[in-house]
Amino acid sequence: MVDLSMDVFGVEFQNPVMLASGTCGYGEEYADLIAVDELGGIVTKAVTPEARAGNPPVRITETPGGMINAIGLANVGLEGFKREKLPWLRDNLRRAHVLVNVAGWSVDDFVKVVAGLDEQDGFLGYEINVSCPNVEGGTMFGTDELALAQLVGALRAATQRPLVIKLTPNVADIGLFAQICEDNGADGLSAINTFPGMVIDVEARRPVIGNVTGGISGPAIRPMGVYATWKVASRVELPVIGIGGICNARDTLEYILAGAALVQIGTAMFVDPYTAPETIEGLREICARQGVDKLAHLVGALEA
Amino acid sequence: MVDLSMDVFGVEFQNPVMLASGTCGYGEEYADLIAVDELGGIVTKAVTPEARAGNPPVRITETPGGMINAIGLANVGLEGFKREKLPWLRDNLRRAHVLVNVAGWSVDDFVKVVAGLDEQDGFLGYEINVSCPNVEGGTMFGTDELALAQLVGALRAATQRPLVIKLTPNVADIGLFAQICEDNGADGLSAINTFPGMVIDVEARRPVIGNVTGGISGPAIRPMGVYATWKVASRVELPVIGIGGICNARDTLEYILAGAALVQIGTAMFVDPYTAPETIEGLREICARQGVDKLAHLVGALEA
Amino acid sequence: MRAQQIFRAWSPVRARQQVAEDTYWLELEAAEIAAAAAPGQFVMVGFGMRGWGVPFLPRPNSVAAVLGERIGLLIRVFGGGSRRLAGLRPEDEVLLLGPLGTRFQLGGAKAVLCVAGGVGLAPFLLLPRWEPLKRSGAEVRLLYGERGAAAVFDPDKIRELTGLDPEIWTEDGSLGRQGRVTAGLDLKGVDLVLACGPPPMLKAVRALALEAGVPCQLAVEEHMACGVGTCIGCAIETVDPETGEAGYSLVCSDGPVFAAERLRW
Amino acid sequence: MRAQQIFRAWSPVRARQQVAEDTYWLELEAAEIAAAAAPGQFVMVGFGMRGWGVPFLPRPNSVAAVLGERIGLLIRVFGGGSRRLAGLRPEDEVLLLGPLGTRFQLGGAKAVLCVAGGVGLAPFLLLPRWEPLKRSGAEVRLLYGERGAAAVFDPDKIRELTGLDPEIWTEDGSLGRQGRVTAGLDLKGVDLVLACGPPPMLKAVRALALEAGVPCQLAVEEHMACGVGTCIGCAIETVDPETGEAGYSLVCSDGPVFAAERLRW
Ligand SMILES: Cc1cc2nc3c(=O)[nH]c(=O)nc-3n(C[C@H](O)[C@H](O)[C@H](O)COP(=O)(O)OP(=O)(O)OC[C@H]3O[C@@H](n4cnc5c(N)ncnc54)[C@H](O)[C@@H]3O)c2cc1C
Ligand SMILES: Cc1cc2nc3c(=O)[nH]c(=O)nc-3n(C[C@H](O)[C@H](O)[C@H](O)COP(=O)(O)OP(=O)(O)OC[C@H]3O[C@@H](n4cnc5c(N)ncnc54)[C@H](O)[C@@H]3O)c2cc1C
Ligand SMILES: Cc1cc2nc3c(=O)[nH]c(=O)nc-3n(C[C@H](O)[C@H](O)[C@H](O)COP(=O)(O)O)c2cc1C
Ligand SMILES: Cc1cc2nc3c(=O)[nH]c(=O)nc-3n(C[C@H](O)[C@H](O)[C@H](O)COP(=O)(O)O)c2cc1C
Ligand code: FES
Ligand code: FES
Repeated sequence: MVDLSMDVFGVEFQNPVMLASGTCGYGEEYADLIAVDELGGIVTKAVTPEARAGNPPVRITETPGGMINAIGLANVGLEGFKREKLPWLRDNLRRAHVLVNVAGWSVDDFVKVVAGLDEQDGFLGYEINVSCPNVEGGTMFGTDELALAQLVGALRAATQRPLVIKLTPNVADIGLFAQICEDNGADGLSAINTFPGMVIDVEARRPVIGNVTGGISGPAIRPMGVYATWKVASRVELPVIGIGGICNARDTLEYILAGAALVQIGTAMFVDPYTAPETIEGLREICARQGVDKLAHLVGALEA
Repeated sequence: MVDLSMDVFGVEFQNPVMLASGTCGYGEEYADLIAVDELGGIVTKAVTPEARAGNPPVRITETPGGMINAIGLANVGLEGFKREKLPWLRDNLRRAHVLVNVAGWSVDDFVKVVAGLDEQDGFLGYEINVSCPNVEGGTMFGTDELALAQLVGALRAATQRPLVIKLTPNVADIGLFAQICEDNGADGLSAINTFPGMVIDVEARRPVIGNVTGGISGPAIRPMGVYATWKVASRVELPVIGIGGICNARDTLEYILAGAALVQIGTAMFVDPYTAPETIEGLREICARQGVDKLAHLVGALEA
Repeated sequence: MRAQQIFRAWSPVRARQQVAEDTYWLELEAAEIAAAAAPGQFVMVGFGMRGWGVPFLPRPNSVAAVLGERIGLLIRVFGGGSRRLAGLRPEDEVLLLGPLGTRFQLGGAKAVLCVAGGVGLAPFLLLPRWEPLKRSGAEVRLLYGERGAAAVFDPDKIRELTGLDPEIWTEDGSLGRQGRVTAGLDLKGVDLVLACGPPPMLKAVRALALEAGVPCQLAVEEHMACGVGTCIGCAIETVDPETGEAGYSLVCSDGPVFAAERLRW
Repeated sequence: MRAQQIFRAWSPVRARQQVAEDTYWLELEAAEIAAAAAPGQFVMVGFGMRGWGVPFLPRPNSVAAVLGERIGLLIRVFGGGSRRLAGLRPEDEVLLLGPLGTRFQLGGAKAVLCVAGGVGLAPFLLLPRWEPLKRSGAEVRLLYGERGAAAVFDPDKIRELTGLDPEIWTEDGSLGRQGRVTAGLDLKGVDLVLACGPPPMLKAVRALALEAGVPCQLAVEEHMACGVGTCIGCAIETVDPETGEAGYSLVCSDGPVFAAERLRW
């Protein structure tokens, strides 16, 4: 029997496979399609202090080997989340761990959400979205060394729960930003968020996306995500959650070998909602075939 | 009859379609497959002061919707280029324009190549590769504001020929780097070079690429390239050469609408060497269908 | 939990046939979806992780028929995704997710006018499976517009599938009556209008129905990724008919069938 | 300009057949390539810009037969690219570029030993098209190794295609002699060794031939993108036999056939 569990943030994840923020709603939306509680965990859609309607359509379209999205952080807001979403998570996820993805436009915004949730049950910790390229100013924390340091420091002061910072790949040296997070008290790093991109309708001569630009995700960005994970894991001691284009167990192993202790699947869930459970099954099979009895032994085991 | 010509760098390009550096050798390699002189132009493989053998294998592998390469700037060097490659370009390309791609690890390296070529015939100008992510230190100029400014200034002093700086997407704000190039005397900008990436062989637990990391190109990066082109063209007055994942006339129009006056096709030439001539043909057809008599009118014509 | 269960299944192609210019009829074996689908609902049709390429994401397509354990799709080629679907052959498999979305609501209507533009015909081909209609015995008329004769799905086949005699309109007059299908919109005696087709057509139908005060439901389209409400990608502007408040609804789960007055058009 | 013209053509699949475990025989109509290809040479097989996905880049494959205006390919499934090629059906088309690369050189050899490992058999199936061999009347022996019987390409078919009686070795002894094909390497009387197969096999053959002082040529593999020398991607370490200087050569244009002593192994 292969042991897929990972000890991260002081708890045990039954396996490393999580669902990425913005691609699984608040968990409930997939509950009648897959056994969500069998996953390593899920990350909620971003929660902002107030509810947000999001961007005008078109919000998504396909790109080569992936997609572009500009949802505009549409979400139910802090109070809506507490009232409508958290109870389901608390009542239904016993083994899968929940990270609440938090977004905002000022240190205050982030602190407000974290402080407003910290006493609640039903989730493990936070994933801080400092890199959403869709909403003006939202990209700032993730590409500004000073702002990032202040944000992480302020959030550290606001919670004892696991605090994971989700890095943007849109910087020259992602290791540096990982270091800043570590130095300021973060507990872990997620890498990566989407790349800024743009698709043009050449007949209409307009951007396809209502918001003009959006974020690119999917297999197209997998080699960039593996690279970022490797860079971050080589630079800091914190656990890394690898994200970007993961479609199956093989892809997951790329991230794990590069140094990720956990991974998140996003876009591939749209291609097939069974991607996550089949990835877990596939990890079992590959480990068995390779004679690996504990998957955790492969974290960072790349020979480079 | 649709007019595809573009007036750029004080000369007329018969059409906007060039072949990207590193993907067409020195032109001659494609000469018995396509009519190279019918293209807008070509950009040579990088030329460095000395000949270089390049990186150990494996140098390339496929990625989702693209490929990764770590050639390591293998090239014949300045003297080899003058002796073995330039004569063919001079004798065979009458209408297609040639940019010599220049790479190096110090301002001196770049200046040496430019100074060593400037008196020669057979090419129009230079494309400066400040962004090759494959060779240690090579990425520096393209992500370091001060170093880039110095480099561009030094090159401007060394030549009167068109001086095009090829930007790396691996920065938080590509517009800023475009601005630096403009301020220091560049004549144009190419956007974009490859994204750093990594592919792991999960059976061998080793990187597939001999150099560990490499650059990602192909359709996978097209939305990022269109975005970068739009950012750069919105920021500076200089002509922009759009690059990244172009496979056909439709893709070319995306870049032109985003602000590119010329484009380069790279990876798609490996998929089909007829890509470039068919793209030119396709531009004629789309323009005819859309009632566009001069393609140049579409440069930057995006309604956003 | 959703009102209706969603099935996910690899589904073999059983038949494929060109039925009009750029238009194909596909039959897929999908017993569970076939048993549950109702008019207005759709499936996401994709290729999973096997041999993806173009399309990468699955594509929404209306369930156009239930034939025993098969569902039928009416596919018109627009871009790369529909081209690949149109080119499928027996032996091939697709990944299906469905049935998805809302259905037409008959209410107490006795005289229903269906207005189809182009492959917006698809959901109406499923009318024989509409339980409330069967029970009510309401009267149904079907208007069907296309650009020209070459694009028209065989009227005999429509009769065979639906038992309805379609009233055909073509813009160039090459078959049926000449003009846009909305020109033929006589709402006298009609107490429910259902429409599916390109947005300009839907807007015209909507305006006429609202003006005449006839209840109207529209099946609309928007770009989709998940099809099940998780990505929040398929938003369309709507108003709350009670509060008048503007906002967004999701075409995949709040729609694709919307009451005309809910759409902010 | 190259010594030999390269053709680029969309090429219809004419036949496809499973010939062994994970191994398929494809016949493609490609008159110009068929007319020009010689043993050792290869084609890039891809899908152009139509319906790309996996594979995105074309894949190198040895020309394994010339049958009138068709070429034959022997394809073993390793990953996504070869899986798609193996799944092609008549009606499908692929984009071919070829013939590419160097060929085996007979020189004045009179007794040629061919050593094939796995689908490294492919170039030897083309031996009947080797003009110098026909003219010289040299004697040819073919050794062919596989892991087990299930993977072996039908010896009768080899006889039919080449007129040669292959000496078969399987690692598990399930067909022919048991062991690695290199165990059967008797170089007595041989004045030229040609080999194609996995690197460990090629290295073993190379070492034996160099030791015995018998001229030896190896057909090697490397990841490719362009196939024609523009991307500099398919580098392999070589030494200049005259100067002893180490460097890189390109498998697609300096190879795939290299003299054993040129490889830095
Ligand atoms: C609920 C619903 C039911 C539908 N039923 C049918 C049907 O029965 N028959 C049929 O032929 N078509 C139907 N469509 C439209 C069909 O989904 C699109 O034609 C198809 O997505 C276009 O994909 P493509 O790759 O061919 O085009 P491309 O233009 O290449 O697609 C590019 C991107 O745009 C999206 N897109 C483009 N046009 C549309 C559109 N009209 N609606 C949604 N997304 C679009 C694609 O999904 C893709 O992400 C339906 C759409 C919806 C939302
Ligand atoms: C000159 C030459 C002739 C060949 N002739 C044949 C033949 O006749 N029959 C046959 O079955 N195979 C042949 N091969 C090997 C064949 O090209 C590979 O099996 C194929 O590229 C693997 O692709 P994939 O997508 O199935 O595997 P994947 O492992 O998924 O491929 C991933 C990437 O690695 C590259 N790659 C993986 N293995 C190889 C390899 N061994 N050689 C080159 N690139 C590789 C692929 O091209 C691709 O870029 C030949 C290779 C070369 C270089
Ligand atoms: C539709 C969509 C919505 C997303 N919303 C969020 C979000 O709210 N917060 C966030 O941090 N990341 C968000 N992301 C980014 C993903 O969590 C993930 O980082 C990215 O998609 C890369 O992973 P993938 O390639 O597996 O999709 C979103 C991605 C998509 C496709
Ligand atoms: C094999 C290969 C070699 C390359 N070599 C160079 C180079 O020498 N100099 C350079 O500036 N860019 C080089 N590039 C980058 C391309 O010129 C181009 O910017 C990039 O590939 C994106 O375009 P594409 O997606 O059309 O390939 C190389 C790209 C590839 C794939
Ligand atoms: S398609 Fe994802 S929410 Fe509707
Ligand atoms: S494959 Fe491009 S140089 Fe050989």
